[in-house]
Amino acid sequence: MSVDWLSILDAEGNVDESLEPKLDTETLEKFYRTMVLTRMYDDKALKLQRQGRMLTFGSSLGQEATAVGSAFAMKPDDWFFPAFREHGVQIARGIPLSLLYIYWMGSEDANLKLPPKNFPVAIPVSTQILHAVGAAWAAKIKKQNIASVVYFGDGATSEGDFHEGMNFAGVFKTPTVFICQNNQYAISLPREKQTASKTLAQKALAYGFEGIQIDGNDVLAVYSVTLTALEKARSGGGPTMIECFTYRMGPHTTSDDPTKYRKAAEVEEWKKKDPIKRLRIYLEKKGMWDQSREDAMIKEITDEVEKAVKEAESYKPVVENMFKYVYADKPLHLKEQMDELQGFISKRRGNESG
Amino acid sequence: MSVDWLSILDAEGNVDESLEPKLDTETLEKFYRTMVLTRMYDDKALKLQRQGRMLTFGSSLGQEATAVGSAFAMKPDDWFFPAFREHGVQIARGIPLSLLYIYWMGSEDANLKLPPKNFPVAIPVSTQILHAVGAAWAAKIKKQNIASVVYFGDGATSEGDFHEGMNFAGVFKTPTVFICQNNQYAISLPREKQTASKTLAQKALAYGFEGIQIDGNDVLAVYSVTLTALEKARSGGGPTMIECFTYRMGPHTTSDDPTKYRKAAEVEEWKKKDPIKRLRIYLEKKGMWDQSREDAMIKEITDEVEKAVKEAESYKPVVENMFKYVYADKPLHLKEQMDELQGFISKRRGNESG
Amino acid sequence: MSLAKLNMVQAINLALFEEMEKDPTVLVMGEDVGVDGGVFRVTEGLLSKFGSDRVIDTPLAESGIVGTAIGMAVSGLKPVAEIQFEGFSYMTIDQLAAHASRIRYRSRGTYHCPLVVRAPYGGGVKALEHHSEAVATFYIHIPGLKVVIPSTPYDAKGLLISSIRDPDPVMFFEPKKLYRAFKEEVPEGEYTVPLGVGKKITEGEDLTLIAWGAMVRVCQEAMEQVKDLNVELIDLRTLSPLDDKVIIDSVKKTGRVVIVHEEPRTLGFGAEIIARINEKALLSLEAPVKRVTGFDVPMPLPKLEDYYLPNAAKVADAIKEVAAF
Amino acid sequence: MSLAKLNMVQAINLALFEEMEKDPTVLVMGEDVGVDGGVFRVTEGLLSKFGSDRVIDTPLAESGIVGTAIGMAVSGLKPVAEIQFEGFSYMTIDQLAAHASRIRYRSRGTYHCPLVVRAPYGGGVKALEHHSEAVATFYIHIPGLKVVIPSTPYDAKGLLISSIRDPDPVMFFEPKKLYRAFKEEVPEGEYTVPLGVGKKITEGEDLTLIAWGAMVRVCQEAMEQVKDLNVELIDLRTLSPLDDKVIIDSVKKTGRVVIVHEEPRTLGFGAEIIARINEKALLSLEAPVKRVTGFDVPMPLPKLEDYYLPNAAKVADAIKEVAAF
Ligand SMILES: Cc1ncc(C[n+]2csc(CCOP(=O)(O)OP(=O)(O)O)c2C)c(N)n1
Ligand SMILES: Cc1ncc(C[n+]2csc(CCOP(=O)(O)OP(=O)(O)O)c2C)c(N)n1
Ligand SMILES: [Mg+2]
Ligand SMILES: [Mg+2]
Repeated sequence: MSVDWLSILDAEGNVDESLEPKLDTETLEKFYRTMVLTRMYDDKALKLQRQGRMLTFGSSLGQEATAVGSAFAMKPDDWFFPAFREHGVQIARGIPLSLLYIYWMGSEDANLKLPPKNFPVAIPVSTQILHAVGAAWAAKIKKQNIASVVYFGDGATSEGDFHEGMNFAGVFKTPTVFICQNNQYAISLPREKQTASKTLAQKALAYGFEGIQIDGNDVLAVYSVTLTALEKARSGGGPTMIECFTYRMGPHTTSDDPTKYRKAAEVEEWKKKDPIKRLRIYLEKKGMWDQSREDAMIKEITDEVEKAVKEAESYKPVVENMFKYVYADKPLHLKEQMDELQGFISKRRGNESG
Repeated sequence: MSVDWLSILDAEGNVDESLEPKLDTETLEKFYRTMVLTRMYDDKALKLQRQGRMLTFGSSLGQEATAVGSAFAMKPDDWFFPAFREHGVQIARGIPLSLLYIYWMGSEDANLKLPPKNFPVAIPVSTQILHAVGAAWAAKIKKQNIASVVYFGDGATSEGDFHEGMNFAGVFKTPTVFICQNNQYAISLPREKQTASKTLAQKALAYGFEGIQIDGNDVLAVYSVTLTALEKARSGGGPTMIECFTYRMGPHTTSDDPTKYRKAAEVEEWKKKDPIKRLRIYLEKKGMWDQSREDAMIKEITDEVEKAVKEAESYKPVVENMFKYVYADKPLHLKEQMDELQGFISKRRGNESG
Repeated sequence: MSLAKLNMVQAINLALFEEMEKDPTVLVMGEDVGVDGGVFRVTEGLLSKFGSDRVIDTPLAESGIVGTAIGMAVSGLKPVAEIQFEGFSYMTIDQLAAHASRIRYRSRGTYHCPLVVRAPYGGGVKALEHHSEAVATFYIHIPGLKVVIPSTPYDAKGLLISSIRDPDPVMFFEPKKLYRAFKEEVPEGEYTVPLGVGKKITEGEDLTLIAWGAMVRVCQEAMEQVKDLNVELIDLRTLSPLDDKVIIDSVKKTGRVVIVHEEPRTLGFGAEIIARINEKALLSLEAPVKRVTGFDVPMPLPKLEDYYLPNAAKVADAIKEVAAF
Repeated sequence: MSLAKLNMVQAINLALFEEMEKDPTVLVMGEDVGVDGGVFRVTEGLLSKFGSDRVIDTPLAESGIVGTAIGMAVSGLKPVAEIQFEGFSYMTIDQLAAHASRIRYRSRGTYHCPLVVRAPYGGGVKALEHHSEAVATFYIHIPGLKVVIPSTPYDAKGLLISSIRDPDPVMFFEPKKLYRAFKEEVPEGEYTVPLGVGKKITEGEDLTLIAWGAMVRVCQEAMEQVKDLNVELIDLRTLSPLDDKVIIDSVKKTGRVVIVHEEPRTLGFGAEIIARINEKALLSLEAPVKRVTGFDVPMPLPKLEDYYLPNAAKVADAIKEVAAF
């Protein structure tokens, strides 16, 4: 029993040619652009949060390769089950930025227009793993040729639902790809205190399927391994767990102060391994990228982000939706309670205008 | 990463002398007697159940070596956390037979006199694992030189609490010995459908500690391995998981019909591996046992069991205990409810006599 | 449509059978539901008819069963998940409260969760610990779930069919005490009993007696002991969402109410019924509403369970007391 | 005994600090409670003072935290386990309902379980999903647990000390809305506020207003808007076991009641209070008891939470309505 390690593109932008996936310019540029867009989306969210225009927000700074590499390995018809830090996947999967902002500004109405096969954010850690296994299982039962991809952190591997989900996937050989974003921390708890297991990938052995550990800051490795795992899944080969070894460069969320539990030097070390920087060097070496294209792209993305924020901030949540989406049909007591609230609101309005 | 397999005394009573534990006659006879007592206790319980004198009962027929071998490796001061099939452990640990029968006749009052360091039966599968880890952890924190032993089945390894308990034990290096009685079935579900993991013991690797698979019908192997694991635990070496490979010879419980899900031939195969028979051969070969001693012992145990049943059946549960042991002090509403019940009872009594 | 005398186990089995035959997206999953046919034989015969993709023996993991069933439900299947005993349903509360009940809400209708969770519940069968509890409160209090409890074979079949067809998650608790207690005529083939509608079992002017599940039978026995009173017996059948109307109309007529349930008294469903009566018919009350319930203690092992559970004598006493108030 | 102006976070921190200093068996465990000092800073400073054997950063596993704490508690330690947010307490219900609450009962007093589970709860702080729920019902309905909710820094300290010393398991829910809302004088050193005893905050003859936790402040604001009425405000402080007496005595005097809670209405604790009033003081009621509560919908995300939560205006309306009945 053992687990492998894979990396293709190192921190200096050097590539292992024997493993290099054959991707055309357009695709590589799309990887790069989406990673930068994710970072700028994130950055804007942090600023909005500091100005009180958003909820608590968990940035994915430093984890863009894991998100984008895996997302582009999926097909639109594959299921996607996020935790709460999968902004890059959501963006790559085509969920409009404005909807992401509406959600993090505090409204479920963001999901009114969720594109198919994308599940909403799951806040309780690891609970979404079971849904992903169930969706994959359903696909298998229905003989659909699709897979299901679920994301979770290093911390999530300690929860019972992780275990139960992995075990069901192993027993029923569901077409599920488990992507563990091992960003080295669960809030303040370092990975070594989360479990005494040497790697997280080896946990898959307890469920009778393959686990692999890869450089999560290497978008080419993430893409290649996810692609292989998805093909295996779709062709009846069962599940795979991919441990993406990466780092959360920012605080856990905007409420967190990471200086309490980790050293600046550690963060500096990881800065050198930045996933975006190494992809840019790779593109430049291939003659696909230069500063002027970079400048043009940054300007374009800046506008895109600003436009999305404006759209999001102009959205007015609908009070009735609080009652409308509890059941398919509103039962009597909810009708009464909605009337009660509307009575209160219109009375107040009357008071205010009167 | 790998897991070992251990057996010392084979099905024909042959011993691997290089591994044979040095046990004196008295100890070996105690092993043997306790295994037979367990079987006769069990057998009586099944008869009582068929006569409507007991609740649903899960016999441990065929698993006596696992129970007794491990129990005698423990010290009285070690913690013991059972599931519900650990009759042999309970007997070896000195819990009076009569109390065991009182419990399975349907009264918690059995536990009024539970000897120390023995926990009551846990019905919800795998939940007791966490308690065992907590008790071991407490011992470690209090710098007590004791360990904690927890029993569970193959089915229990699928539950979230198994995972969380194993993980805590690994992280905090708690002095816990996990004894998995792999009796090949969880009610009707065969072991291979419970998990795709090749062995159960290898699940320990996911938590960073040692797992070992042993012949669970070999009382010498069970004893030796448990002893080693306990010494390791007490001396700061952390937890061990022991998978005892055994077989549930009877139905799951008295409500179960195993012919629905397993073949008679399979049961016959396992009959040949009977743990009591092989120990008897071993004792006979050593000149420690013969038919006349056997007859005397059976007679003695028969009396012991009958006496315990008589005692148990004469026990009258105390209605007030239903209210007395909810909290240390009875709150007002429970006083009121107890009065309500007592009012009802005495009114009925009045009606009946009047 | 042919009729057969069936007990509740058979009626539920028939409902599953017929719905699975009619709708290929319906499937059954849980511990021992396949090869073994379920520990109460409720799913017997389904595996050989529908195969192991639709009658699934799962590993031993309740959160896993419900959580994966949620994933199936959002992908267009209609899983009927069995939790082997009510006392192991606690392990499913997180998946139900955090997910099943909120998927429609959180996703604003993009997804919904047509899941049924079946579990036997309740006492009176001399079972082990955690095999006799009544646990409805936990699920009634979770917005977005429905909670259904049948009291007869006929209703069991009709309510289960409605539950399977319901687009939202339904907890379907089966009174194991009544599994084989009696038979009644149950039509073969399609019929439904609607969710959210209580049933008046008897009409009466003197007192309203409210129960569900196994306690309906207990109430019927009690009524034998107070024949001089005209008791209106209501079987709620669906606890969530509650059919206030059948209760309120009755209370307005009788002014006197006894509620019977197995659950512990504090925050048992009786409390909510009293609150609704208070809100909608307080002025009609001629006596305090009386609760005959399990006590606020853990469900005891069988030697004391008869003391714990409501029985006909206790209910009759309560009826007399309230009537005489 | 010196006094300091403390907010609720500081008062709870002080209670933990003092109890840990006094009693070496008390320990704190949970996610991020050690190095980080807790996501709300409630356990700040404890690790450096008491070391990592007594201030334990656990892996991310709620059932694991409570389950291992149970094992510690039965071995003579007094764990204070933190669940980071109320919305993740669902994962602990099985260990609480099946074990913590039953160990004394099942073992007939051979073992008991002096465990405290602390969790922040409730809305009004614009938090993420599952970070704003009020979940008391689940725990009140479990016999063998106690449920405590403070509304002031002074009570928080005194109630937490009583909870830690209590030989039985206590759920200690902290209204996060009030964590830093105000300061009051909190004595250093030993004092306790007893469990199971509610507190009359104001005396009044016109109407009884019942609340706990964050809703106490809302009620106080509401009373500013109905100054012409003499409202008797009761802070229950312990929800289980309930101090009926303070309620019943008050109702017998006022005859009119408003109950305010964040929980969804159906089977929120208001239902049980109404049931108790019905049982013990029905004839004193001059109007239906009114519930001002969260609606029977999942707690919405922040943009709508102000619509969901009871507020002073809603409570004032209810008071006027009941007073005028
Ligand atoms: C069940 C549950 N417990 C606790 C929390 C609070 N919480 C939010 S994120 C987090 C840490 C998650 O760590 P990890 O799984 O490594 O993901 P990361 O945040 O590093 O992406 C915790 C404890 C939660 N959301 N859900
Ligand atoms: C949480 C839980 N789920 C379901 C059950 C019902 N049940 C009792 S024993 C059992 C099978 C247990 O299998 P295993 O762990 O292998 O132990 P064994 O019975 O074989 O000794 C089941 C499903 C239970 N007691 N607890
Ligand atoms: Mg992490
Ligand atoms: Mg087994």
